[in-house]
Amino acid sequence: MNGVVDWLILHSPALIIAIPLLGAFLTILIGKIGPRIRNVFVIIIMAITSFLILLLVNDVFTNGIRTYVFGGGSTSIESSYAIRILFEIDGLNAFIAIIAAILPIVAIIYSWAFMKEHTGLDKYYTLILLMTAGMLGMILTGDLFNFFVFLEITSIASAALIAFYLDKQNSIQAAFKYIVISAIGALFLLFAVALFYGQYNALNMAVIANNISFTFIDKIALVVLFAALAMKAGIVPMHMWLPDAYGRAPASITVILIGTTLASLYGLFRVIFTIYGKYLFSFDSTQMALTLGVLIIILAVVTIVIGVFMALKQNDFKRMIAFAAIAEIGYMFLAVGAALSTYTFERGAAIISASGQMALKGGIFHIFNDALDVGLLFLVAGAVYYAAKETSLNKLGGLARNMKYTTVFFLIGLAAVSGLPPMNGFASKLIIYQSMFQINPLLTIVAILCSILLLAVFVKVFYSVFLGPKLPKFSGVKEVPKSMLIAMGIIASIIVFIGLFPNIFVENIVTPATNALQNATSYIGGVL
Amino acid sequence: MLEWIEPLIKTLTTDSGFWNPLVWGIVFIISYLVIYIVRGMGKKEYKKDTGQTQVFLSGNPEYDKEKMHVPGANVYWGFTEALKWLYNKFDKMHTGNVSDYILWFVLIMGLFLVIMVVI
Amino acid sequence: MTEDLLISLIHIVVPILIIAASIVAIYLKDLIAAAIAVAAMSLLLSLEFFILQAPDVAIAEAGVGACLTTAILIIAIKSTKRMEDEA
Amino acid sequence: MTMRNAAGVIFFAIVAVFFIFSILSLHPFGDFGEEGDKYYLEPKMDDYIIDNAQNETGANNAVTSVVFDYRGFDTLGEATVLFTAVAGVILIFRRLGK
Amino acid sequence: MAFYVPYIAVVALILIGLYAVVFKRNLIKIVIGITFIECGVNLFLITLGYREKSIAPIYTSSPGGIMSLPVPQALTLTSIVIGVAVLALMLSLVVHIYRHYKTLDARKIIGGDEE
Amino acid sequence: MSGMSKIVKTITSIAFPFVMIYGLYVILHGHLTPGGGFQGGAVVASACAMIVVAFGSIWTMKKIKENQLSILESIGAIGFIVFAFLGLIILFDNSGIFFKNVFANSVYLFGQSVEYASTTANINTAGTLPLMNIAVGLKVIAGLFVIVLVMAYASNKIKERGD
Repeated sequence: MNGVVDWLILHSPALIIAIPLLGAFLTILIGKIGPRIRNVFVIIIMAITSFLILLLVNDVFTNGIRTYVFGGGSTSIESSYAIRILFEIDGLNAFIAIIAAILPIVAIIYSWAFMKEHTGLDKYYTLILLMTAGMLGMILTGDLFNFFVFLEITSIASAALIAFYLDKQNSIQAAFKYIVISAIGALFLLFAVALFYGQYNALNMAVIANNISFTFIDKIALVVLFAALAMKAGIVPMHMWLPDAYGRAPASITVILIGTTLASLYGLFRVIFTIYGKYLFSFDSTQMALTLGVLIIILAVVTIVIGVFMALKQNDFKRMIAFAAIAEIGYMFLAVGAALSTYTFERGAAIISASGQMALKGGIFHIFNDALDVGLLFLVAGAVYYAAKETSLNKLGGLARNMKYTTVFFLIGLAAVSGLPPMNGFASKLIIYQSMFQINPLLTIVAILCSILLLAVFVKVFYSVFLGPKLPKFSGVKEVPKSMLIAMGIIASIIVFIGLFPNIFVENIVTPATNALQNATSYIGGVL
Repeated sequence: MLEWIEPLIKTLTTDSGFWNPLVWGIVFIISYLVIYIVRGMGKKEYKKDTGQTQVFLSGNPEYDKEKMHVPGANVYWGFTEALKWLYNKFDKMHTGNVSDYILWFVLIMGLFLVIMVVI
Repeated sequence: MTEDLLISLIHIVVPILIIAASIVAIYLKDLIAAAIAVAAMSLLLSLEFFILQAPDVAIAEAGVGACLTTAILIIAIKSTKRMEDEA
Repeated sequence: MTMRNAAGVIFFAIVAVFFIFSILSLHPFGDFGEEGDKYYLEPKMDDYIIDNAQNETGANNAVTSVVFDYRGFDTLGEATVLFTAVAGVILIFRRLGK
Repeated sequence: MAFYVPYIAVVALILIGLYAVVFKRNLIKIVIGITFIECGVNLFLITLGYREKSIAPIYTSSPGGIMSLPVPQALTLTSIVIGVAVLALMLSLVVHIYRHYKTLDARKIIGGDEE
Repeated sequence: MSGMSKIVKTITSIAFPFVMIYGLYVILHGHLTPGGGFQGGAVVASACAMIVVAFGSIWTMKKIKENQLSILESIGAIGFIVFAFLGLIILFDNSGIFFKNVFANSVYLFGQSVEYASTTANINTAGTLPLMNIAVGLKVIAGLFVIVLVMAYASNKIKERGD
């Protein structure tokens, strides 16, 4: 028994990708037998994957960095070149992988009832599994070209799923915009990878990070990588695809889309802090990190402001949440920018200052909270759409009487996303505010004001969807089926748990992730 | 005996402050009790099957349900109206044209290239 | 010596032809013609790959780029609109 | 509209200039330089594969051995991309095809 | 010595593609532009792997000697297949857009069934 | 597209076997000569696309259903991932690893070893590589063919409905 578990842990990095892929290939065949068997099969596959992820994450948090070389053989030659593709998992990967373990399984459970009436479900579930595999590949890989390949898998699967409601003009155009954006982002990423390859003859992140010398080419590659990944992560002013895609996709898909966006954000973190980390935090380039940090802070503030202000104006439930999600991404960026712009020198080595580190911790924590909070809100929006067949805030009203559980879940999501105590959003935002206050009080003021506005946004939703007089149009509305309630319940309970005991989470998971992010040397040491 | 609970109730410390949901919860429960007592005091005067239960709109009769419904677009009307100049600019930015999305991408890339490489 | 010169010449001429074909493909208003230009560009690119000692990629580019891409493009153009509208 | 185009042209020029300079500062076309050159690059990874591919994988074609052995995982991803695209196209045309 | 002509061609292809995406209004032209960017990046990878007076890295045709680098070729193969996959999906969506909007003008593909 | 003139059909049916054979050759000899699963698959798929263009998508759809092709593609993909799994499963001790080329330099299937810089084209080499080539070839043929077929058929339907 112990041997099997050891074997599973040893090979979990490969199995985490291979099992969803195998499941996706088999789903088409199994779909011929019957829908019920297919649904059960997909849930089982996803459950195994999530279980393996948790095993791997647990192993990484206890035993440190893991590498997995595909095809066997030695990790590197002459301890300076990695030949084969390898996965390298440190605290940061593991942290993001937890999100990727939670969101897809919730989405699949949710889809059971939510998608029941539609055709083409074989392909739907296949694509969900592929999207999950792509997202996990992006998160776990230690090879830049491999990252590009998985990015493409994720984008293609997402685009096809965004276009799921074929009869709606908006979903088709959103899918087209999304695929154009992703294709161009991915191609520029590939261009940057080629620049690295031409310079160092290496594709492995750790090897590139070890060799990086910040020449003219490296600076250009940094900018290209930053722009491409920031576009995929939805930073203003490259965010316009996001409300379209989030708002028009089926709610179950949107939940996974949040995960893919965060995977792009993870790629950005990896590029800035690991690949360029060795050079950005050194004496020769004080100007460089500061410039990048200030630029990121400016973008982040613009992101928060535009996201919140646009959200306030929207009259479509899902579009509104999408703009709120953009604002949430701004908070993470704010933390990163703060960390980059405030590092100090100690004994010849550059380290991020204490307040910067705290901000980074808050930002990383906020990634997790954002995924859960926004995901829950989208699931609620989907439930409302399922019950009332309507997403326009102008027409909805008075649903609280008929949909009690959904209302409760919405309130939990509202409190969490706008940072009301005692939900998880408050804990991470508190850390960000307090650390930002030491860096620049003005930023804190903007952040807090926008958070309040975010609360106002969701109060508007709460008022216009759930409160108000009972409309005769929606008198026949019933509570949504059990599988959707279970899916929302899982996320809501995690939110409440983290909200009540933030300390366990911060100490055991967020702090190792933050340390891993700052420690490029140990990431390099994992390979070479 | 209660060792397992210790890590749960630890305080989350930030650089200059702390956050403990437990303390917050106790305060919340106390204030809830106070509110409940105050509400109970008012509840005594409430009588069923009288005019008290009806909606009071300055003495006018209650409107139709459909008419009472305030659509979402009207909720922050004053706010959006006051900041119309800002919203006009934002609306101009969100054209919805794919080419513009890519143009923004090129713009940001060019800007960053100039700032990062030249400076 | 002359062989070297010839190879250098090919390395100069083929990329220029590729660029020319791509400009033509963007310029043409008739989308079917543009698709043909894309096919021509793909073939030239495949030739360039062959000259750059990558026969594997050349076969793939010839099969995918010149044949399948064009087929898909033409199918899509036939089911939509043939001419690009004037501004 | 004209402002958009003007901004587009200006930033296009900037991006073009930087890209051209970035590419020109790589090693020259077909020339990896010699030791001491500024742009000298020793392709260790590829030389290792060229020298050892036959022994390790038994394939005469080094490209195939890279595609399926050294970077086999990429190829799995690539096959998955195609699979995804097929599933996507069938999904998108699901009602028209019937 | 072919100077830098293939490198210039790479940048030219990328920029022509980007030009088509940003300034052309027809969706099919936009798709073609993306194809060009992809071709440019592929050519870049292969160009990086070319060594002067080298042979293809296939031992069946010749024993040893200077060989061009095999890794970029493998990467390009992957990239080509990814390119055709993306293209197929994009064009399917274009067909659907035309079905819904009866136009291929990128400026008019906005909004939609908000009732 | 509803098929082209008789000349095109005849030429296509003459050319089809040759292209097909070339494609299959490229797939099978992928580890010896330029080519492999993708390249050969693309060549065969372009031959199939030729058939679709010449004979029309409706005729082709009657001969072979998109469902069958989709299943064929799934089988190819499963085959590929199973060959990748072989490295993990056959050597169940700790030396097994995902994507390990287990058959290379063994005596079994495709397992003869090759000297450095030898030019002999021995097809019985390269371990799992030829098997993977075949699986990927099958997958690519089915995948690209089904893309062309479905798109052609659907656009035909859109035309028919008279948009």
